[in-house]
Amino acid sequence: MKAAERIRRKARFLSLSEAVAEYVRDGDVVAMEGFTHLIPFAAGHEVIRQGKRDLTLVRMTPDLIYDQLIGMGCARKLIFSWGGNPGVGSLHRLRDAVEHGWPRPLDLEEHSHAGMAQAYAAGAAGLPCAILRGYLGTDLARVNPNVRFIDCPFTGARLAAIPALRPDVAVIHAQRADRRGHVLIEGIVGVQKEVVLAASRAVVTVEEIVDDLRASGPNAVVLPSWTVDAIVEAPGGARPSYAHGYYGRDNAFYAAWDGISRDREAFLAWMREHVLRSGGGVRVPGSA
Amino acid sequence: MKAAERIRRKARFLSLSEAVAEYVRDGDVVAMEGFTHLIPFAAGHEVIRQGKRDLTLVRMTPDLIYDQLIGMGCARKLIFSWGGNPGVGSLHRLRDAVEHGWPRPLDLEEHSHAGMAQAYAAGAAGLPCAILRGYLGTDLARVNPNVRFIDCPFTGARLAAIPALRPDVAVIHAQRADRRGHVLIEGIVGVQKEVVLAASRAVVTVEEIVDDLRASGPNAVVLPSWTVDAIVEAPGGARPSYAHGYYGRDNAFYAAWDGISRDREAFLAWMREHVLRSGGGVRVPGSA
Amino acid sequence: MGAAADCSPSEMMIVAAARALSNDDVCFVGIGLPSAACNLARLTHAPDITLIYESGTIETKPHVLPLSIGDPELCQTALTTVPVPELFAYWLQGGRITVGFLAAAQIDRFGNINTTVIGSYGRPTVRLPGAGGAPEIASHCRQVFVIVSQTPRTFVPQVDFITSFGHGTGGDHRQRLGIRTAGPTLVVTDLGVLRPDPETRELVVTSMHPGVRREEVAAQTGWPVRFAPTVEETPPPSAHELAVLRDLVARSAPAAAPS
Amino acid sequence: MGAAADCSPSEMMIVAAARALSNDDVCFVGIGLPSAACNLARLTHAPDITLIYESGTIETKPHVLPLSIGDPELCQTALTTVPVPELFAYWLQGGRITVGFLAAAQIDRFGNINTTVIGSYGRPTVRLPGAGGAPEIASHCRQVFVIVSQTPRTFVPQVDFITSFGHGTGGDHRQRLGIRTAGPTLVVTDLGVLRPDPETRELVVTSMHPGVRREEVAAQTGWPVRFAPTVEETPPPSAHELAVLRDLVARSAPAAAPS
Repeated sequence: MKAAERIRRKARFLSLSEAVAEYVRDGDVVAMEGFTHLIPFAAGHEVIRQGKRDLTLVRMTPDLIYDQLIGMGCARKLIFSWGGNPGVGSLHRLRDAVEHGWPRPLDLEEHSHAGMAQAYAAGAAGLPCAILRGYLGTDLARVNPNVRFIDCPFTGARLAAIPALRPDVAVIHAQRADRRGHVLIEGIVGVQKEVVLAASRAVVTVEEIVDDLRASGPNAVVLPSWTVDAIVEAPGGARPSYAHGYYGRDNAFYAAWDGISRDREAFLAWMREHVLRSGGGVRVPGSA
Repeated sequence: MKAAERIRRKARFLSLSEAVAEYVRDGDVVAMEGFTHLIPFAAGHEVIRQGKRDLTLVRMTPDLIYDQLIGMGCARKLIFSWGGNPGVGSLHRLRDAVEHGWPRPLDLEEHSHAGMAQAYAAGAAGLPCAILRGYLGTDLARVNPNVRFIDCPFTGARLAAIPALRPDVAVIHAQRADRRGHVLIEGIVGVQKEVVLAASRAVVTVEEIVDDLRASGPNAVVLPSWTVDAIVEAPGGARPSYAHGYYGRDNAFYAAWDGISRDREAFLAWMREHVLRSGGGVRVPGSA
Repeated sequence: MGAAADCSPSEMMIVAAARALSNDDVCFVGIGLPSAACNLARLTHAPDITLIYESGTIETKPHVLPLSIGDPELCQTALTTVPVPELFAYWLQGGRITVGFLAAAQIDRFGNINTTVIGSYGRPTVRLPGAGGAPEIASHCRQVFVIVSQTPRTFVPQVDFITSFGHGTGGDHRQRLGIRTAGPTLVVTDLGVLRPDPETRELVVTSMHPGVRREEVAAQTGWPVRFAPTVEETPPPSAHELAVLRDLVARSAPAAAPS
Repeated sequence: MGAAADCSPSEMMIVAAARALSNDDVCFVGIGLPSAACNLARLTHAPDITLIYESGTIETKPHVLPLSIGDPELCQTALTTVPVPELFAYWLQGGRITVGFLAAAQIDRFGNINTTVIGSYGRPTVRLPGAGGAPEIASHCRQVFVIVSQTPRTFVPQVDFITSFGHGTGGDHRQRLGIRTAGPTLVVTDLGVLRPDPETRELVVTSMHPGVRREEVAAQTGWPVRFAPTVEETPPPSAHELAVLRDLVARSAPAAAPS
């Protein structure tokens, strides 16, 4: 991860394909965030269609979108803290990559939610590391060299330290942006503000671009235009996750994904049908 | 500062005199916060009327309320980061205590805003210390033994460390509470959430107690009932500072305070007239 | 409230777990069985219990069981929703939670929990979802309750991977690591209830559900499990408890309902 | 826009400071003279400049000059208002600010600023307000502008107390401390403009306001001040600049208006 150049011009309004082509690059450390809510599926699918490769994917909860990216061979490494299908079970493409190296081996860097959330916050805060009271007694600290321990200079208490997360590019989905490029996020806001402020580049897809942001109150979660590189209007861009105030979570699809994703061929067929169709010239795993 | 017992029962609804009598004790480390906005003047005046003594006062911006507490001899120490009359000039009672020890000497522990804000956040987060990139090259680090430096275990970068702030009691003013004791704060929210969560005890005065909190949106700043010990209905309790949505800041009084507070006798006369009158049996400095 | 006619072992487990919660608890809720137990408690004897999910939803009162940790229902019915870094820093690490309620893929005789891998970390036979909020839930909540079906696969002498530290190798291991909280004080299964021995911290059977025999419990435990001097019989679910639980499950999304 | 008839030295100072700001700047605004200069820039040549005050108000557009750093006007006209710890962590320390605009009680030949004490720290002759946000504004903003009236009392060879680190003892002192930002690059006074020498980082007079003589500048500086090879004359305020500034001051609370 390069050190972020933190001061940006005002956001540009681009199409999804333009934004992904320009700001998501092979080999990048990419963080597509959204804690159950506002998961940027549309943007993730465009990354797959454009056949991005060798990505280091960062996300607290990989969810279906990273299962799909991993299954399509876009990723070489995953930095995460919980890799399941929430309430349903496993992410089968993630498991297949880890257990059998299909379609390619996947390196893992594994944290707890607390550690990863503070690592994003440290990235946003321009700190080289985060400290927390955590990881004590766990094997996570044993297998992850990026979990170290320091002593409090006042009390001597043992504190875990994690390197700040500074992705090359952050991708999030938000409710709306105004025409000046200011972005509003509300509901479960997760780590979206942190990841955008921590990253070198930031792409935000939104449900709609409006004249009036309609922020709820003076303390609403707003990302100013000058913290974002590209804004893309992508209605429904968080489906099958959800957008508070716009549409609900498609829990039935999350349950159905368990069946779709268990089998490699069934998975590839689904991806061809529902993701690749609209784009062309994509390398499909095993088709080489 | 004692380690905070962080888990509380639901808040009690008390009168101002009851709340101050029960929760603010001689010798306490007391933090009355509110960053220009929502400064708890009514509660501070009750602390003066009850003649609390030997307090360690903690506040980023002491403002007029601490000038009054210091001038009335309630404090033995001040932990702060900016001690002026905003936009007007000096806090003359603070200066008189520091420069001439009147009415009693005042120890100072002095930080930057950044350091103090992170120290409150560390207190709220149950960390023994806060880290920041700060204080480099300043004499603050030379005169304050509570500013130390550590090295990042990953990059070797030099980071300032400050002990977490864990006051014995936090006192804040908020817009309103509902009848279950949940508290809403909006506008300039400062460090109010942090100080309440960092302190062992918390007293909140509010403009009004209502059936419906009328929180603006899902991410409004709300302190649940079980994070607060006492709630006091004190309309206008932030005057001459202000309450967003209720009344404005009395800038003319802030300007007038410069004249009132320059002279010891004029100050005492004003305090007798406007603060002590309603209460009795208070030790007035120099009257012993 | 008379005893219910018949109930499934899973229902008995959820009811027994719900009963362990009180009205004053501030509970950090894991998804699945813990969520079912916590909401059952809220809908029966603990109407004012405070439920917090790791998505940042504080004092939430979902009408249906959420499928995920961040379903819309959780935010829409919450007192407030905070950013995830704040939730873990101010609310969990800050020490404001009385009970952390966890599930487990593996749990060992000292209450250590594994949700990371079966087999070796480098070449796992089964890759599990991983830690999520559990490691810090286990160390920062005043006490931890675990709800998990009891089989030799889940109740192992020693977990393959310590995702969440329980009592380590027993005794005062937590204190020796500087952890000030009580850790796992209650494990509720479909067969009964286990609690740590006050001295050794080994999980000991303190209660068995109606109709469950010691041989059964022993056979379903991966170590020679000990029984408390007096093992109680768990009172069966009342008709009311069972009715409320079945309503809750029925109105929840099928995928969200505990099997 | 013709030159204005006559203006006060203070007005000239504010106008000259305002001109140094651009439309693309994200500016961390100190109260008093910096606030007047930043808002004048916003109301003249830099309508889209982003102004941030340490009270957490981001992209604020006050109609009147605030008396305090947290006047209601600042929050009411802001894009959003964030908690103070977030402001200092994510927005200032996070490196998102192009210009930090500060005032000073004392400034020395290397741009170090004192707002803490006159005299010794232990027994000060004058106790000043202290640091506020200045130390980290001085180290985290891409560059720092200072606006201060020039007298021998304010322009001293060495400050009594380094509240905010400028160029230390000169040269590469900032880099040696691991500070990556430029520090004070511009000091605007009621007499002229000073900038650090590219090598030594000593403040050097690069411009004088109309009618100001070198002897005057030298007399008002507490060290033998150097002048750049070519010292320009500051263009006088335009009629428009002066009109906007006087309107702004007139409609602001008297106490908030710079004298």
